[in-house]
Amino acid sequence: MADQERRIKDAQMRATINQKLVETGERERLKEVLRTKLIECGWRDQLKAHCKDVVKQKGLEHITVDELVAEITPKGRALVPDSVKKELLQRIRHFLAQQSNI
Amino acid sequence: MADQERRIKDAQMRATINQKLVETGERERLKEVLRTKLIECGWRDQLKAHCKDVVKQKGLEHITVDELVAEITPKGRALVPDSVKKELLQRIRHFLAQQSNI
Amino acid sequence: EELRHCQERATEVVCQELVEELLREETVSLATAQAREVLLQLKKESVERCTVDISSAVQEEVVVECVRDVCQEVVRAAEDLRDQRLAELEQCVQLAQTARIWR
Repeated sequence: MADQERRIKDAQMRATINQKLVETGERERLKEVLRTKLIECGWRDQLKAHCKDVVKQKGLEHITVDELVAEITPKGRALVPDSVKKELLQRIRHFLAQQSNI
Repeated sequence: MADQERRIKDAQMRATINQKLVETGERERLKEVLRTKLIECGWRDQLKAHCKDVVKQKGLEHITVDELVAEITPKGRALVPDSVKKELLQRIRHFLAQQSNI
Repeated sequence: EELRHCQERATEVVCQELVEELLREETVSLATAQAREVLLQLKKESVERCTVDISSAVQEEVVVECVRDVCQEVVRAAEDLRDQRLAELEQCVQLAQTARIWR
Protein backbone atom coordinates (compact mmCIF):
# COMPACT_ATOMS: atom_id res chain seq x y z
CA MET A 1 0.00 0.00 0.00
CA ALA A 2 2.74 2.42 1.02
CA ASP A 3 4.62 1.39 -2.08
CA GLN A 4 1.63 2.05 -4.30
CA GLU A 5 1.07 5.42 -2.66
CA ARG A 6 4.69 6.29 -3.24
CA ARG A 7 4.39 5.32 -6.89
CA ILE A 8 1.34 7.53 -7.32
CA LYS A 9 3.09 10.47 -5.67
CA ASP A 10 6.18 9.89 -7.79
CA ALA A 11 4.05 9.86 -10.94
CA GLN A 12 2.53 13.19 -9.95
CA MET A 13 5.93 14.63 -9.20
CA ARG A 14 7.31 13.34 -12.50
CA ALA A 15 4.44 14.97 -14.37
CA THR A 16 5.07 18.27 -12.57
CA ILE A 17 8.78 18.22 -13.34
CA ASN A 18 8.20 17.23 -16.95
CA GLN A 19 5.68 20.01 -17.39
CA LYS A 20 8.16 22.50 -15.98
CA LEU A 21 10.90 21.23 -18.29
CA VAL A 22 8.68 21.46 -21.36
CA GLU A 23 7.11 24.82 -20.47
CA THR A 24 10.46 26.49 -19.95
CA GLY A 25 11.99 24.92 -23.08
CA GLU A 26 14.58 23.26 -20.87
CA ARG A 27 13.72 19.78 -22.13
CA GLU A 28 14.63 20.70 -25.70
CA ARG A 29 17.79 22.47 -24.51
CA LEU A 30 18.81 19.37 -22.57
CA LYS A 31 18.25 17.19 -25.62
CA GLU A 32 20.32 19.55 -27.75
CA VAL A 33 23.15 19.56 -25.19
CA LEU A 34 23.06 15.77 -25.05
CA ARG A 35 23.14 15.49 -28.86
CA THR A 36 26.20 17.76 -28.95
CA LYS A 37 27.91 15.83 -26.17
CA LEU A 38 27.33 12.55 -28.02
CA ILE A 39 28.99 13.97 -31.11
CA GLU A 40 31.89 15.48 -29.15
CA CYS A 41 32.67 12.27 -27.26
CA GLY A 42 32.80 10.22 -30.47
CA TRP A 43 29.62 8.25 -29.74
CA ARG A 44 28.11 9.15 -33.12
CA ASP A 45 31.23 8.11 -35.06
CA GLN A 46 31.50 4.82 -33.18
CA LEU A 47 27.87 4.08 -33.86
CA LYS A 48 28.21 5.00 -37.53
CA ALA A 49 31.14 2.63 -37.92
CA HIS A 50 29.18 -0.15 -36.27
CA CYS A 51 26.21 0.63 -38.50
CA LYS A 52 28.37 0.39 -41.61
CA ASP A 53 29.71 -2.98 -40.45
CA VAL A 54 26.19 -4.31 -40.01
CA VAL A 55 25.13 -3.07 -43.46
CA LYS A 56 28.25 -4.64 -44.98
CA GLN A 57 27.64 -7.92 -43.16
CA LYS A 58 23.93 -8.22 -43.93
CA GLY A 59 23.98 -6.61 -47.35
CA LEU A 60 22.06 -3.48 -48.21
CA GLU A 61 19.36 -5.48 -49.99
CA HIS A 62 18.68 -7.56 -46.91
CA ILE A 63 18.07 -4.92 -44.28
CA THR A 64 15.64 -2.02 -43.83
CA VAL A 65 16.29 1.17 -41.87
CA ASP A 66 13.87 0.00 -39.15
CA GLU A 67 15.66 -3.32 -38.80
CA LEU A 68 18.99 -1.52 -38.65
CA VAL A 69 17.66 0.83 -35.97
CA ALA A 70 16.44 -2.17 -33.93
CA GLU A 71 19.82 -3.83 -34.28
CA ILE A 72 21.92 -0.77 -33.47
CA THR A 73 19.90 0.79 -30.62
CA PRO A 74 21.12 -1.49 -27.79
CA LYS A 75 24.69 -0.71 -28.78
CA GLY A 76 23.79 3.00 -28.93
CA ARG A 77 22.45 2.84 -25.38
CA ALA A 78 25.47 0.96 -24.08
CA LEU A 79 27.93 3.34 -25.69
CA VAL A 80 26.67 6.48 -23.94
CA PRO A 81 29.52 7.40 -21.57
CA ASP A 82 28.76 7.54 -17.84
CA SER A 83 30.17 11.05 -17.70
CA VAL A 84 27.58 12.22 -20.22
CA LYS A 85 24.78 10.54 -18.27
CA LYS A 86 26.01 12.13 -15.05
CA GLU A 87 26.19 15.56 -16.63
CA LEU A 88 22.63 15.28 -17.88
CA LEU A 89 21.44 14.26 -14.42
CA GLN A 90 23.35 17.14 -12.89
CA ARG A 91 21.82 19.63 -15.31
CA ILE A 92 18.31 18.48 -14.44
CA ARG A 93 19.09 18.69 -10.70
CA HIS A 94 20.50 22.17 -11.19
CA PHE A 95 17.41 23.24 -13.14
CA LEU A 96 15.09 21.90 -10.42
CA ALA A 97 17.07 23.60 -7.68
CA GLN A 98 16.40 26.90 -9.40
CA GLN A 99 12.64 26.31 -9.53
CA SER A 100 10.85 27.73 -6.54
CA ASN A 101 7.64 25.75 -6.83
CA ILE A 102 8.89 22.18 -7.06
CA MET B 1 -17.80 16.33 54.06
CA ALA B 2 -14.46 17.53 55.42
CA ASP B 3 -12.79 15.94 52.45
CA GLN B 4 -15.02 17.76 50.01
CA GLU B 5 -14.46 21.03 51.85
CA ARG B 6 -10.73 20.45 51.61
CA ARG B 7 -10.98 19.83 47.87
CA ILE B 8 -12.92 23.05 47.40
CA LYS B 9 -10.35 24.98 49.40
CA ASP B 10 -7.53 23.39 47.43
CA ALA B 11 -9.20 24.36 44.17
CA GLN B 12 -9.65 27.94 45.37
CA MET B 13 -6.05 28.09 46.45
CA ARG B 14 -4.92 26.70 43.10
CA ALA B 15 -6.97 29.32 41.29
CA THR B 16 -5.51 32.08 43.46
CA ILE B 17 -1.95 30.91 42.90
CA ASN B 18 -2.50 30.56 39.17
CA GLN B 19 -4.05 33.99 38.96
CA LYS B 20 -1.10 35.50 40.79
CA LEU B 21 1.37 33.68 38.57
CA VAL B 22 -0.39 34.84 35.42
CA GLU B 23 -0.96 38.42 36.58
CA THR B 24 2.66 38.95 37.51
CA GLY B 25 3.97 37.25 34.36
CA GLU B 26 5.70 34.72 36.58
CA ARG B 27 3.94 31.80 34.94
CA GLU B 28 5.48 32.60 31.54
CA ARG B 29 8.87 33.21 33.15
CA LEU B 30 8.69 29.84 34.93
CA LYS B 31 7.77 28.09 31.69
CA GLU B 32 10.67 29.75 29.96
CA VAL B 33 13.03 28.64 32.75
CA LEU B 34 11.64 25.11 32.53
CA ARG B 35 12.04 25.08 28.74
CA THR B 36 15.66 26.18 29.06
CA LYS B 37 16.34 23.58 31.75
CA LEU B 38 14.88 20.83 29.57
CA ILE B 39 17.09 21.86 26.68
CA GLU B 40 20.16 22.09 28.93
CA CYS B 41 19.64 18.66 30.48
CA GLY B 42 19.30 17.03 27.06
CA TRP B 43 15.61 16.24 27.41
CA ARG B 44 14.71 17.88 24.11
CA ASP B 45 17.45 16.06 22.19
CA GLN B 46 16.48 12.73 23.73
CA LEU B 47 12.85 13.25 22.84
CA LYS B 48 13.79 14.36 19.32
CA ALA B 49 15.78 11.18 18.85
CA HIS B 50 12.85 9.14 20.14
CA CYS B 51 10.56 11.01 17.76
CA LYS B 52 12.83 10.09 14.84
CA ASP B 53 12.85 6.44 15.94
CA VAL B 54 9.06 6.37 16.04
CA VAL B 55 8.82 7.85 12.56
CA LYS B 56 11.36 5.34 11.30
CA GLN B 57 9.50 2.47 12.94
CA LYS B 58 6.03 3.43 11.77
CA GLY B 59 7.11 4.30 8.25
CA LEU B 60 7.67 7.74 6.90
CA GLU B 61 4.39 7.92 5.01
CA HIS B 62 2.03 6.74 7.71
CA ILE B 63 2.13 8.97 10.70
CA THR B 64 0.31 12.16 11.56
CA VAL B 65 1.45 14.86 13.94
CA ASP B 66 -1.30 13.91 16.42
CA GLU B 67 -0.25 10.27 16.42
CA LEU B 68 3.33 11.28 16.88
CA VAL B 69 2.44 13.53 19.81
CA ALA B 70 0.45 10.70 21.43
CA GLU B 71 3.33 8.32 20.89
CA ILE B 72 6.09 10.49 22.34
CA THR B 73 4.25 12.15 25.23
CA PRO B 74 4.66 9.31 27.78
CA LYS B 75 8.36 9.15 27.06
CA GLY B 76 8.59 12.94 27.30
CA ARG B 77 6.89 12.83 30.68
CA ALA B 78 9.15 10.09 31.96
CA LEU B 79 12.26 11.84 30.75
CA VAL B 80 11.72 15.06 32.72
CA PRO B 81 14.38 14.86 35.47
CA ASP B 82 13.15 15.00 39.07
CA SER B 83 15.72 17.68 39.80
CA VAL B 84 14.11 19.96 37.22
CA LYS B 85 10.64 19.38 38.69
CA LYS B 86 11.98 20.03 42.19
CA GLU B 87 13.64 23.24 41.09
CA LEU B 88 10.41 24.43 39.51
CA LEU B 89 8.49 23.65 42.69
CA GLN B 90 11.08 25.52 44.68
CA ARG B 91 10.75 28.54 42.43
CA ILE B 92 6.98 28.57 42.81
CA ARG B 93 7.31 28.28 46.60
CA HIS B 94 9.81 31.11 46.58
CA PHE B 95 7.51 33.25 44.47
CA LEU B 96 4.57 32.58 46.78
CA ALA B 97 6.64 33.38 49.85
CA GLN B 98 7.27 36.81 48.39
CA GLN B 99 3.59 37.48 47.87
CA SER B 100 1.95 39.20 50.80
CA ASN B 101 -1.67 38.40 50.05
CA ILE B 102 -1.64 34.64 49.62
CA GLU C 1 -1.09 25.17 59.61
CA GLU C 2 -4.07 23.97 57.58
CA LEU C 3 -3.63 26.91 55.19
CA ARG C 4 0.05 26.07 54.76
CA HIS C 5 -0.80 22.49 53.86
CA CYS C 6 -3.45 23.65 51.46
CA GLN C 7 -1.00 26.03 49.79
CA GLU C 8 1.62 23.29 49.55
CA ARG C 9 -0.81 20.86 47.89
CA ALA C 10 -2.00 23.55 45.50
CA THR C 11 1.58 24.54 44.67
CA GLU C 12 2.43 20.96 43.78
CA VAL C 13 -0.58 20.69 41.50
CA VAL C 14 0.20 24.03 39.86
CA CYS C 15 3.78 22.88 39.34
CA GLN C 16 2.59 19.59 37.81
CA GLU C 17 0.17 21.45 35.54
CA LEU C 18 2.92 23.76 34.42
CA VAL C 19 5.18 20.82 33.58
CA GLU C 20 2.31 19.12 31.69
CA GLU C 21 1.51 22.27 29.76
CA LEU C 22 5.09 22.75 28.70
CA LEU C 23 5.39 19.08 27.89
CA ARG C 24 2.37 19.33 25.61
CA GLU C 25 3.73 22.42 23.87
CA GLU C 26 7.16 20.93 23.41
CA THR C 27 5.94 17.55 22.14
CA VAL C 28 3.64 19.24 19.62
CA SER C 29 6.48 21.49 18.50
CA LEU C 30 8.88 18.54 18.20
CA ALA C 31 6.36 16.34 16.39
CA THR C 32 5.41 19.13 13.99
CA ALA C 33 9.04 19.88 13.20
CA GLN C 34 9.75 16.19 12.75
CA ALA C 35 6.74 15.69 10.48
CA ARG C 36 7.78 18.69 8.40
CA GLU C 37 11.31 17.31 8.17
CA VAL C 38 9.97 13.92 7.13
CA LEU C 39 7.74 15.44 4.47
CA LEU C 40 10.64 17.46 3.12
CA GLN C 41 12.83 14.38 3.08
CA LEU C 42 10.15 12.36 1.29
CA LYS C 43 9.73 15.09 -1.28
CA LYS C 44 13.48 15.31 -1.77
CA GLU C 45 13.70 11.57 -2.31
CA SER C 46 10.76 11.66 -4.73
CA VAL C 47 12.33 14.51 -6.72
CA GLU C 48 15.59 12.57 -6.92
CA ARG C 49 13.86 9.40 -8.16
CA CYS C 50 11.92 11.41 -10.73
CA THR C 51 15.06 13.24 -11.83
CA VAL C 52 16.76 9.92 -12.51
CA ASP C 53 13.70 8.68 -14.44
CA ILE C 54 13.41 11.85 -16.50
CA SER C 55 17.10 11.89 -17.22
CA SER C 56 16.86 8.30 -18.51
CA ALA C 57 13.82 9.21 -20.59
CA VAL C 58 15.54 12.22 -22.18
CA GLN C 59 18.62 10.13 -22.84
CA GLU C 60 16.56 7.34 -24.40
CA GLU C 61 14.72 9.81 -26.61
CA VAL C 62 17.95 11.36 -27.87
CA VAL C 63 19.65 8.00 -28.37
CA VAL C 64 16.71 6.65 -30.39
CA GLU C 65 16.56 9.81 -32.52
CA CYS C 66 20.30 9.85 -33.13
CA VAL C 67 20.46 6.12 -33.89
CA ARG C 68 17.73 6.58 -36.51
CA ASP C 69 19.61 9.55 -37.97
CA VAL C 70 22.84 7.55 -38.18
CA CYS C 71 21.10 4.53 -39.71
CA GLN C 72 19.34 6.63 -42.31
CA GLU C 73 22.58 8.39 -43.12
CA VAL C 74 24.50 5.13 -43.51
CA VAL C 75 21.77 3.47 -45.59
CA ARG C 76 21.45 6.57 -47.80
CA ALA C 77 25.22 6.65 -48.34
CA ALA C 78 25.27 2.92 -49.14
CA GLU C 79 22.37 3.37 -51.55
CA ASP C 80 24.10 6.31 -53.23
CA LEU C 81 27.26 4.26 -53.61
CA ARG C 82 25.31 1.33 -55.01
CA ASP C 83 23.45 3.61 -57.46
CA GLN C 84 26.71 5.22 -58.49
CA ARG C 85 28.30 1.81 -59.14
CA LEU C 86 25.25 0.65 -61.06
CA ALA C 87 25.40 3.79 -63.19
CA GLU C 88 29.10 3.20 -63.86
CA LEU C 89 28.39 -0.43 -64.70
CA GLU C 90 25.60 0.60 -67.03
CA GLN C 91 27.94 3.03 -68.73
CA CYS C 92 30.53 0.30 -69.16
CA VAL C 93 27.96 -2.05 -70.66
CA GLN C 94 26.78 0.68 -73.04
CA LEU C 95 30.36 1.43 -74.05
CA ALA C 96 31.00 -2.26 -74.67
CA GLN C 97 27.85 -2.53 -76.81
CA THR C 98 28.77 0.57 -78.80
CA ALA C 99 32.27 -0.78 -79.35
CA ARG C 100 30.87 -4.10 -80.62
CA ILE C 101 28.59 -2.27 -83.10
CA TRP C 102 31.45 -0.16 -84.44
CA ARG C 103 33.59 -3.21 -84.84
